[in-house]
Amino acid sequence: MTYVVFGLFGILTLGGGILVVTSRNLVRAAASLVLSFFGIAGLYVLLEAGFMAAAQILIYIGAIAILIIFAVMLTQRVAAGNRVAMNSQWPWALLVSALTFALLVYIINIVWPLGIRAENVPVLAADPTRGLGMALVDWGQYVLPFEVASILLLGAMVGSIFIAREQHDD
Amino acid sequence: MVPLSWYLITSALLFCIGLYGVFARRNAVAVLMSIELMLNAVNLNLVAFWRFQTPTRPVGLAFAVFVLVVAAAEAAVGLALILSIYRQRKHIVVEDLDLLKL
Amino acid sequence: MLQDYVLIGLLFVVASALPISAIVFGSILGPRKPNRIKNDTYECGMETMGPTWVQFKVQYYIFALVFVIFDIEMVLLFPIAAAFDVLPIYAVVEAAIFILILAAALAYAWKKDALEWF
Amino acid sequence: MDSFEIANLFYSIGQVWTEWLTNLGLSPEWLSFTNKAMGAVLLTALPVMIVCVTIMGERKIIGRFQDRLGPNRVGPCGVLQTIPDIFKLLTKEIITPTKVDKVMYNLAPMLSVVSVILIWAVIPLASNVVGVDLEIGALYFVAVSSFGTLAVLMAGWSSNNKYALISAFRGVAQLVSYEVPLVLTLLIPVLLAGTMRLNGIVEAQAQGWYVLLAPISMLIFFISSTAEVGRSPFDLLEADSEIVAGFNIEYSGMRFAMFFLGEFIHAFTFCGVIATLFFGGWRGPFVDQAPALGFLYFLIKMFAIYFVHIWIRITMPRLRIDHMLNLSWKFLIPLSLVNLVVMSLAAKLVQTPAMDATLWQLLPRWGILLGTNMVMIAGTFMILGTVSRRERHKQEAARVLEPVASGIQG
Repeated sequence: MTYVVFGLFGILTLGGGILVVTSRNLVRAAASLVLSFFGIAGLYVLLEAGFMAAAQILIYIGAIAILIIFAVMLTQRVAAGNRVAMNSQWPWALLVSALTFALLVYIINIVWPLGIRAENVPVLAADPTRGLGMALVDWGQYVLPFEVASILLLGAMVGSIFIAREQHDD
Repeated sequence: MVPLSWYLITSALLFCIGLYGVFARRNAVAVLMSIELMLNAVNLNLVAFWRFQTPTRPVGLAFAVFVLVVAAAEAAVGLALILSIYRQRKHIVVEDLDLLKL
Repeated sequence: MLQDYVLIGLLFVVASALPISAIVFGSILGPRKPNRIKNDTYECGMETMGPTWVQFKVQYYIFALVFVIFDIEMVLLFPIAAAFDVLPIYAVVEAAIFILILAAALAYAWKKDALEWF
Repeated sequence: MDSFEIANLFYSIGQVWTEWLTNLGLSPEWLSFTNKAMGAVLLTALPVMIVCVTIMGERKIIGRFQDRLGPNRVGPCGVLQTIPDIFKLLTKEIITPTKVDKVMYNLAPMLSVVSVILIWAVIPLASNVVGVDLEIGALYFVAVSSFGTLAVLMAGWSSNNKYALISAFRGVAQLVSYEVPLVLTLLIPVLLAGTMRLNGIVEAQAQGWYVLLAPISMLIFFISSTAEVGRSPFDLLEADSEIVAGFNIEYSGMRFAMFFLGEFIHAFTFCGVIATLFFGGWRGPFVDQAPALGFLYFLIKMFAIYFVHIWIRITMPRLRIDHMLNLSWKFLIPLSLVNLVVMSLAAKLVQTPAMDATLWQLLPRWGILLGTNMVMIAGTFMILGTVSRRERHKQEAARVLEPVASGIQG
C-alpha cells in the first residue's frame, strides 16, 4: 500500500518536473511546478516529516509558485506559446543530465543497494517538530544559522525590492 | 516502509530533470523554475536521510528548513533580477543576455 | 503517525468527488446550446480588444515578494512556538531578535514606499 | 440516567458501528480504513449541510437588517428556499468559453472547494471527535488554505478574460497580504498552549479562553480572516462595480456554484477555527460529563461568530484597494509583530501553570497577559491618534495650497 502511494507521489513529482522543463507555455510550466511540489510534499508525509510537508505546501505552493506565476505574467508580452522553448544545446544538456543520473544511480547503488528492502527502520523521536523548535534556538545547535537566516531574508528583501522597484522620478 | 534508495533515486532523477532544464531552457524564469526543482531534490534527500539515519535528532530537518530559506531568498532575488533585466531589454532569453561580452 | 494522514488522503478524494459529481450532474441536467457569441469572452458585451494576457504592474510582484519573506519567517517560528513551554527565556529572546530583524525588513519596505499602491 | 446516555452518545454510536462491521467479517485494518472513509464522507457532508442552513439563515438575517422579509415563499417562512436554488443551479447550462485553458479552468473550482473542506479534517468537533489530531494541526490549516490562493489565480488566468485576470491579481494581493497577520497571530494560541494540535489548544483553554488572555490576537485574526474569505468590507474580488464580477466571471452553472460553495464554506470554516483557537472550541459547562454537548457548543460559538460576520457584511461599505492593502501592511502586520514579541515575552514571564492549577494559581498569568494586552491597545490608540492628527494637518495644509483634489487610482 505504501508502495502504491509512493509510486503515485513519485510520478506526480517527476511528471510535474518533466512538464516544467518541456512545456512551452510558461504558466503551464509553473502549474506543473506546483504539481511537482505537491508530489514532494506527499513524499515528505511518507517520510513522516509532517512539518516539512506543511512547510513545503505553504512556502513552495503558497508563496514561491505564486511569485513565479506573477513574474511569468510580468515578463510575457503576448501569450508566448509558440516560441522556441529550448536553446540549441539541448541535446548536450540531455546527455549531461543523463550521465549525471547514471553516475548518481551508480553511487547510490554502491552504498544503499537498490534491491534491498527496508528492514528495521529506526523509530522516530516522539515529537520531531518540537525537537526542531528546541534545536533552532538552542545555543549549542542552530541558533547562529537561525539568526543568520533572518539576516539573509532581510538582505533578500531589501535587495529585491531595490532591484524590482520601478524608478520613480519624484 | 519504502527503502531509502528509492527516495534517493527519485531525488536524483528530479535533480537531473532540473539540471536539464537549467541547461536547455531559453527563458530565464524557466531556468529559475528548474533550479527550484533541483533545490527540492536536495531537500528530499535531506529529509530522507534524516528519517533513515538520524530520526531522533532534528539535523536533517533543520538543514532542510535552511534550504527552504535559501530557496525563497533565491527565488525572490532571482525573479527581481529577471524583472529588472526585462524592463531594460524587453526579453529574458538567457543566451542573449551577454552584457559582459559586449 | 502515517495513519493520521490516511484520513486526509481519503478526505481529499471524497472532497474532490463532490465538485466533480456536482459539475457532471449539472452538465447532464442542464441544457447545452452553445453558439459562437455565447462562448465568446464576456466583457460587458464589448468585443475583446488586443491580447487578453495583458501585462501587469510590478507592484503585485513586490507584495508577493514581501509575503514570501514573511511566509518563511512564520514557518520557522512555528516549531519554536510549539516548543514554547519548554524553552528557556533566552531562547524566547532569540526568537524575538529574529522577529525584530524581519520587522526591520518591513520598515525598509515601508520607508521605500514599496508597500504603496500606485 | 438521561445525561449518562448523552455522555456516551458518540462512543455508543461508534461501538454499534464497529460491532456491526466486525460481524460482517472485516479485518482490523480494513475496519480502521472503513472508519476513516466514513469519517471522510461525514467531514465532507457536514460543511455542505451547514452551508444549506447558513445560506438560508444569512438571507433571512440580511433581510431583517435591511427591513425586508427575505425569502418567504418556499416552506414555512421560506426555510426551504435553498432546495429550489440548488435545482436551479443544477439545471443551468454550463458554458465553456472557447478560449479558456481547459485543464486549469476545470481544476480551479474543484480546488476552491477541496481546499476548504480539507480544513475540517483537523477541527475538533467535540472532546474526542476530531478527524485527525495532527501533530502539526495549526500549520496544516494554514498550508491547506494556501491552496485557495492558487485556485483564484488559476481561475483568473485560465478564463482568458482581462477582468478575471485583474481580479485574480488583486485577489491574490489581498489574500497574500492578509495571510501574514493571520498566521502571525495564529502563533499566539500555539505558543500559549505549547502545541500545534488543535485539540491540544482547546484542552489548554480549560484555563481560560484565549480571547480573554489575548484579545488583540483574536481581533487581528478575525479581521484578517474576514479578508481571507473575501467577505465585505473586503470583497474587492467581486467588486461588481469595478471589475465585471471577479475572477469567476467566465464560470457558469454548477462550476460557478462550486466557487460560491467554496466561498461560503470558507467563511464559516474560519469562524469555526476562531471558535477553536480563541473561544474554547467545544468547551462549555457540563462538557466533561456529556461530551456530545461539546459539538453543540462548538456549533453555537461558530454561528455566533458567523453572525458577527454577517453583521459586518451588511453594515460596512467596501474598502478601496489601497486602503485595504494599507490596513494590512501598515497596521495589522506591525501590530501583530509587536503583539507576538510582547506576548511571547509576557507568557514566558509567568510559567505555564499545571493542568490542575486552581483559580488562584491561574490569576497572575491572566492578569499579566490581559494587562499587557490592555497596554498594547492603549499604545495602539495613542499612535493612531497621533498619526491621524498629523495626517489631518497635512491634508488641511495641502487643501489650502491646491484646491483641486487629485484622486488616487486603484
